Amino acid sequence: MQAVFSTPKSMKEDFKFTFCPGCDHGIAVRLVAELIDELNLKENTICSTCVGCSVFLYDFLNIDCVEAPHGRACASATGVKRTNPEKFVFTYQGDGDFASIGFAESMHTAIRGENISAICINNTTFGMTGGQLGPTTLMGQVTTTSPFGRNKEYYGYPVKIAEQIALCDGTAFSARVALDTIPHINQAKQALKKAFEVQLKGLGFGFVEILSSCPTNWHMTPEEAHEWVKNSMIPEFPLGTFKDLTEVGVNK
Amino acid sequence: MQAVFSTPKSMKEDFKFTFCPGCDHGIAVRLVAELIDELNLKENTICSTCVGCSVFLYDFLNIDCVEAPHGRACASATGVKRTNPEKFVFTYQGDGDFASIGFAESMHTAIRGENISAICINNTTFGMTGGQLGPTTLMGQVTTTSPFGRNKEYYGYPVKIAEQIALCDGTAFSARVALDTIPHINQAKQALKKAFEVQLKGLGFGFVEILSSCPTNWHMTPEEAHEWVKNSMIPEFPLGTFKDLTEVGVNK
Amino acid sequence: MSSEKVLIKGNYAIAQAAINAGCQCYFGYPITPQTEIGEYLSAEMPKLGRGYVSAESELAAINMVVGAAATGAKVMTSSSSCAVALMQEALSYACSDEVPVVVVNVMRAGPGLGYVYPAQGDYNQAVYGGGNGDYKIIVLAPATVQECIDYTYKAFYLARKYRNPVILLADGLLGQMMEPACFGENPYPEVDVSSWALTGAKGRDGKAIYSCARDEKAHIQKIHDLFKKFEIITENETSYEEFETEDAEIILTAFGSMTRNIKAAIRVLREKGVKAGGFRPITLSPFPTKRISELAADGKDFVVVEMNMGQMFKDVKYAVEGKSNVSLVNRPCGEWLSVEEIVSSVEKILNKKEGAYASCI
Amino acid sequence: MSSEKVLIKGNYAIAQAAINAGCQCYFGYPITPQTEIGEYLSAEMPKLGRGYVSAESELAAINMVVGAAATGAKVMTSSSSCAVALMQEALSYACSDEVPVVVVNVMRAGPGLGYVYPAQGDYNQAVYGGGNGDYKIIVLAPATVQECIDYTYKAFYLARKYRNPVILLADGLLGQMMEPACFGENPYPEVDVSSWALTGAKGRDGKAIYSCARDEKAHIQKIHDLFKKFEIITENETSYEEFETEDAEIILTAFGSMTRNIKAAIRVLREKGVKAGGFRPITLSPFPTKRISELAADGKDFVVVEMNMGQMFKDVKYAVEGKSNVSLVNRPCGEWLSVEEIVSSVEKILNKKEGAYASCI
Amino acid sequence: MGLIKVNNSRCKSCYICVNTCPKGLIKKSNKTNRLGDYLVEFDDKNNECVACAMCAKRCPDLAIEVYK
Amino acid sequence: MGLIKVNNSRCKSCYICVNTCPKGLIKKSNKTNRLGDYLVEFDDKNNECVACAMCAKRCPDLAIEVYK
Amino acid sequence: MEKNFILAGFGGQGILLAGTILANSFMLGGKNVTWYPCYGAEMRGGTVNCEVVVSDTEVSSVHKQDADFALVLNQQSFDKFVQRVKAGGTIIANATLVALSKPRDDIKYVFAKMGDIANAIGSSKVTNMVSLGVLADVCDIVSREYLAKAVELVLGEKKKQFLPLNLKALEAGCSALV
Amino acid sequence: MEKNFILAGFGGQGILLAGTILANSFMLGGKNVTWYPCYGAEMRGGTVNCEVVVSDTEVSSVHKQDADFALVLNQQSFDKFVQRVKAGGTIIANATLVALSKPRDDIKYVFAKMGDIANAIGSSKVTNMVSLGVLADVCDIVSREYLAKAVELVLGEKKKQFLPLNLKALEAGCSALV
Ligand SMILES: Cc1ncc(C[n+]2csc(CCOP(=O)(O)OP(=O)(O)O)c2C)c(N)n1
Ligand SMILES: Cc1ncc(C[n+]2csc(CCOP(=O)(O)OP(=O)(O)O)c2C)c(N)n1
Ligand code: SF4
Ligand code: SF4
Ligand code: SF4
Ligand code: SF4
Repeated sequence: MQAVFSTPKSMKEDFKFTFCPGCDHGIAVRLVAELIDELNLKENTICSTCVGCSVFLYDFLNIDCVEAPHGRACASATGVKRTNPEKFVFTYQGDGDFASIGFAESMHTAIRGENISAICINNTTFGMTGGQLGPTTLMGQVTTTSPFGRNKEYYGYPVKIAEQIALCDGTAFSARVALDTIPHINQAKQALKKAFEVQLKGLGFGFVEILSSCPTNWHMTPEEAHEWVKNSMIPEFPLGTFKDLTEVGVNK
Repeated sequence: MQAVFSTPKSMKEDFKFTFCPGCDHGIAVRLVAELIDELNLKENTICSTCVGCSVFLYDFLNIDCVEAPHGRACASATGVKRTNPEKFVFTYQGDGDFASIGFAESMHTAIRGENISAICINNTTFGMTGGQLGPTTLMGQVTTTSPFGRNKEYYGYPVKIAEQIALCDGTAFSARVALDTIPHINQAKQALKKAFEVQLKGLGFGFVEILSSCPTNWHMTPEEAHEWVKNSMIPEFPLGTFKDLTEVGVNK
Repeated sequence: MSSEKVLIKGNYAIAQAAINAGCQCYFGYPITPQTEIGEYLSAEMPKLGRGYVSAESELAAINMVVGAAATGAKVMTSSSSCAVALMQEALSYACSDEVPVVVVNVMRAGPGLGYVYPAQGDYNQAVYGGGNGDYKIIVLAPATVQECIDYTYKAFYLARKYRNPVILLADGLLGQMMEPACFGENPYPEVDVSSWALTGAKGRDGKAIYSCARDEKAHIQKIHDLFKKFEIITENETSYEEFETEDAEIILTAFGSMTRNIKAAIRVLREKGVKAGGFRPITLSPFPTKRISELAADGKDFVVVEMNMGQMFKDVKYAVEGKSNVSLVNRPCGEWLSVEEIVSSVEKILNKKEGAYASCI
Repeated sequence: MSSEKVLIKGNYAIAQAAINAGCQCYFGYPITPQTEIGEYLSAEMPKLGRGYVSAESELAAINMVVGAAATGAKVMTSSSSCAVALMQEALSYACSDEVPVVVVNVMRAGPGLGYVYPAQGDYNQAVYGGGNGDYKIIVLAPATVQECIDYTYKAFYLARKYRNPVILLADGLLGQMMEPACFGENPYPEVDVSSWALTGAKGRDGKAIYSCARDEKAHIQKIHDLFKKFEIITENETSYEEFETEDAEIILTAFGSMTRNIKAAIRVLREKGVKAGGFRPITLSPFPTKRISELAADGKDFVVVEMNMGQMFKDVKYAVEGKSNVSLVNRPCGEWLSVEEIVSSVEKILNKKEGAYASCI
Repeated sequence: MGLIKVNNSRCKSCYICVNTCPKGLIKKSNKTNRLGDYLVEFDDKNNECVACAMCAKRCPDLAIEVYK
Repeated sequence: MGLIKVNNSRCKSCYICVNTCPKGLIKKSNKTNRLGDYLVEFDDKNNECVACAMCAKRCPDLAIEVYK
Repeated sequence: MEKNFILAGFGGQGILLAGTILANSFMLGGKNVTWYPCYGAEMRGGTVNCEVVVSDTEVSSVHKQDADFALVLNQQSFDKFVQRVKAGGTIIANATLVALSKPRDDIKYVFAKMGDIANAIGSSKVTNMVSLGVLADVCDIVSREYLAKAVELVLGEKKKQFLPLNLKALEAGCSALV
Repeated sequence: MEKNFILAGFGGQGILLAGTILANSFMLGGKNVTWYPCYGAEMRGGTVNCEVVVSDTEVSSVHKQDADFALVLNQQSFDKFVQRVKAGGTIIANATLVALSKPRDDIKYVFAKMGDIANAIGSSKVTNMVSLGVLADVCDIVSREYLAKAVELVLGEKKKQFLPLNLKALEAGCSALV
């Protein structure tokens, strides 16, 4: 018999995810590992990791990684890429990391058209610190710091990350995907592939926002969490590609 | 005879602009002062000032001001407004301040729909430090840190501030105006008025990006500088209102 | 309820004390081990019609706090270690602006990310700053949950009384533990801020709060004035606790929640016939240099016990000026030094009389 | 050209020396009085096919530098005072990451904005950090434009040799002045970084650079290792300059470009019959504590001359341990203390023999 | 025709696979993992598994290998 | 019918007003300001000024007052 | 007098709550007491434990290297904390999930089928309350009365409906060893 | 020997350049020298000045409270720096823009119509070069030859076409007082 599905080669042999049971982070990491395998990037990759539930990414992926302080992964990756233009460089960040504390760094990396790929896991909350309100928390959503639900008076509105990034002239690719169903997982992989390819082609910043579940902090079973992604998140954060210059290249 | 044009009352009596000859900052400050007069805000206003050529704003306007560190005026203003919701609170910033070092603070103030008004003077450069490349420097533009002109390889692209701010759900008004001609100056004042009014009505974040000349660092006469605003800046940074919820209010 | 004892976590104690002290608005960003402060306040402040802001970062939070404080509002932020590092620029501004800012640092480990290992590694960060130029912050270090309450009240008061930032330097142990404590009433009077607070230029000219005088001479004067103010603070507010120092030959010194461990160690040492005493700075800044110097002049040796690489040790040694021996018993982070470890280290030091050198466990 | 003298600004000297040292990429954000470093490099680096990045902030710049340094690249950033405060978190990470980061701080005044008044107020900021936890940075303080060149070379070398961040602490005077200087050749050998640098996991497993060991014990060990490394640095690299200390009764001490003023003051004092000598720490961290202690043990008094409120003064006094008198002659910022002011202050001190107290001019 | 192997040291008992398998071939077992949660087991007596790998694609912990 | 007054202590000699006045009534004078630049003067012998205030609206230094 | 208690189990067994109630009972008895939680080196999953220290004077350290009493509700906790009981100390284990074994000679062992007792009362969720009852029975300084008051205090108005069940469980624990 | 020179004028008069050339001339003469610019308290407009200190040993301070020589090209600079010349020092003023006055008795005054001379040569832009010539004439330690070499060095290849005019201006300055 032949394996039709097995662990990507670029995962560490003895990796043990520190994610909670049923957390979509694991799927996102797998997709990244599969693409590193498929595009044959393992020996040529440097990743800037973040602080959040995926802080130990370097224990999962068998690639070189440098840890950035919370929010600074895009800045760190810029440093890596500018001194190693031939390397494949990417970040893997939470939405708090990417779009709250690190929003200036993230946006400016896109504005500069930095030739890197960035992945942002949008789970509407700060997972690692125990489920506080984050930049993507939905209106009305209860978190440990919005115990009466997100309201505009106290907290304002969720940020549309993929759209904001698409608006930057240095962005070559920006999309929003989800992991709640197998078709969505397949689409997510395609989007990640494009975000990787624009870098490999030297076209500019490649970005994917991944709608992702956090069963622990949403206080849901994994299946309920996927339902919630479908019914609550996707309507607010529409899936799709907001910019794709794969063919034409960055516009100037 | 009757005065048909005189110094706004909310200017300090003995103010002396520290701006260079012919610099549009002076016009922008005057429009702000006129509106403070017209809307009768002088006694109820607190401004968060910035670090840049307008750092001494508190010496020009006869209102209460708190100086924010470079880039943090929107954060400072948030602090002021949240503890003084009945006050009229605004920021007056350079584009370096607002959109480079302070971009996270600026964007998140918009995202939170903070009930303040923010003004950003876009002169395509860091004026105060002597004309370096900034977030809005045009492609090809020569500055002291882009001596061969802005190119995408080293510097990436200019940022579209008013559009990015308009995309934030907490923004009630976002416009881009210029000061190169009298009609544009009049439009600028109208836009500023709207940005102030959305605050007074409690509708959310009001924002105006003002295309402004920097004859000193552009190495131009004031008239040449205005020509350059017209011929080089406006085509890249189109004038207009990108969001106006004056009537309907913020969308949620 | 206020005079009753309740079993409460240090973090919640700080949060509720801030409310009792009249905190009008909290600005913060989550970080373990102090996230509960923000969580508590996000639930309680709206009920009181007060403010709570989920800032996008600590950098934003501290600048919000400075802006709000400039209007005379009672406000605070709280954070931990690596994230407090992001506040250094604004804290330098705030000192120069003379605005009453309250910052709570519930320390975790360092350097870098530091996870949540307990530690006391931010002594230098709090006491020596890290912002630019010459400025001084008032630093209060509570040792018990009760003191978390007491010094939160005090932090708000001192900040306003002296128009100077105050850091409440707690640690993860203190933030996470529960202990019976009593809120009582905030014992401090209101401070009149009307002379300087920004309120809108009603019936007067506009005024401004800024960090830097526009003329060199005036700026120099400003710095001298700030330092003179801090001399007054040093005079009036330097605070420490002494136990059994009178006949002591060796004085155990600690700050924060390590204080309880040295107290117990002193009891054990006394039982063993060692004339041990204790000295515990409550204000780390202003530091009780003078009192330590006096004790040293009496020939008493010091053992500094802390969860870092000897940060307060240096200030004790500075104060002692060679008049007696100063030793260090420390661990950089993790498991708090136990009473037994402290006792046996002190015994080793007594046997060797080595003095003035670190004996890192 | 390299062995010829040229009249050059301190800022340009630093920039060109960085190029000569092999700096592969510069990351920075403008701030007076050091903007010329970035301006110079923006013109020169592209010609050499090297990198120049206009970072969006100093916070971004330092994190770019840390990322790049993790790949073994020679990189630097430069900034000034209030903006260096924004780098504290990343510097704490960089120390723990053990990556070779070079940061140039051309000081202006503080606290807060500080405009561009010349000052030396960032001694504490550089030496005591302000990031979290226990870590130590190597700090080099040049006194002349020639030394700007020499110590830029050295900064790149030491950073890589010890995998430790290095701060070149210059001041606005030094950055803005021109003086004849000679670039020579970068005298330091290349350091092999291949054992740790991230280069892509080619033919090996992936490796990671991060700040915090995942297990408490390992993290404690890591901190001890870092401090052991710094002991070796202290042993090998502590550097200072002494002039006429042998027979001196009073030793003027200064760092950075104040050194030239004390040198001249010593000449004047000697002419007046005062046995004055000079001591000038070149490495502010590691600080030449041992040598100062020796000199103090010889009964020599110290006068610390600096443009701040007595920041290095405290470290000198710490080193002296009460063995002799330590006085302070200072101004917090602005006009550099003149030779005449220094001479007359020293004379006053000699007359009063007051010792150990600040005599702020 | 198909076959899956569950890696018990990776499985975190989220049961997504149980709900995903279109043929219902994955079930809670009565073995527990180190947290005391019940592991899953592949139960395909009738050789219904077509190796569609849907279970594996949705398993967040890379605990399932699929063979054909 | 119109009249302007130039505040010499505010004027920075940018000459925008000179170029703006549709009737050409503002000219460089030969008085200098404290930087040694030539100030402007209002020269309206034929009472052409209609107080359109265009000069004032474009003056970046609030140096012009307009009367009617 | 200073005694410390480690309470341990897996997430969901209500360990932190049990510790809180124990600490409150000491406070109600007029003692000095501290409660300190540990989440272990791993952030997610794994065992949870907390430490309660009671003292006549101010508590000396809130987190000690060894314990006078260990109350363990699952096997992993037993394996870990049996090593950290002081010589002469006591480990009290939930025999429903912990296998009967005595790896050391210098400590006392108490095994009680707390889970079974809880199930019998109505819910395995109150295993923690049963365990506190057992502790009160075994340990002189833990008072049944103050424990009961502490349960009431901690549950408060909001969770008043759970009070009877919890008190019943506590009671059952107190007499489990008879 | 240590002497310092303040050069001052308004922006655009080429003060910093003149100072640079003076400093280079000292360097070429084998002296220790420093050059330090001051932009005054105000950031924009106003006077510009720089200070050149020449010394046999290392320069003691690059920015001193008083000066041995002040070279001032406009009235404001005269008014300001006449006060900062050491007793016994010399102020050299551009009489084209500076009114002849001698507010102090303890210093020497040199007035020369440098602007007029420069205009006569072809451009008021070389007033600064004329002034350096005057300085060389007045001050022993400033060497005409090294100044000329310094002009060449500073203008470099790129601005070689301006060399003749500048040298001519320098020359004219040297003989202006005759
Ligand atoms: C400067 C700083 N601030 C705050 C923290 C605490 N912290 C760690 S992770 C995190 C947020 C994590 O949320 P997100 O980035 O959305 O990632 P997730 O955990 O949800 O995957 C925070 C606030 C920190 N480590 N450093
Ligand atoms: C943290 C910090 N970084 C850098 C600076 C230096 N700085 C002062 S103003 C400025 C930029 C000014 O440009 P902009 O905001 O566009 O305003 P403008 O001067 O053009 O009006 C900079 C970089 C500073 N003061 N503080
Ligand atoms: S906290 Fe949420 S995002 Fe983090 S690992 Fe758990 S489920 Fe995933
Ligand atoms: S530098 Fe530019 S923006 Fe600044 S005052 Fe001068 S002209 Fe205006
Ligand atoms: S989906 Fe994976 S982790 Fe979840 S129960 Fe199935 S095998 Fe286990
Ligand atoms: S526009 Fe104003 S500043 Fe400019 S020349 Fe005219 S009056 Fe003077």
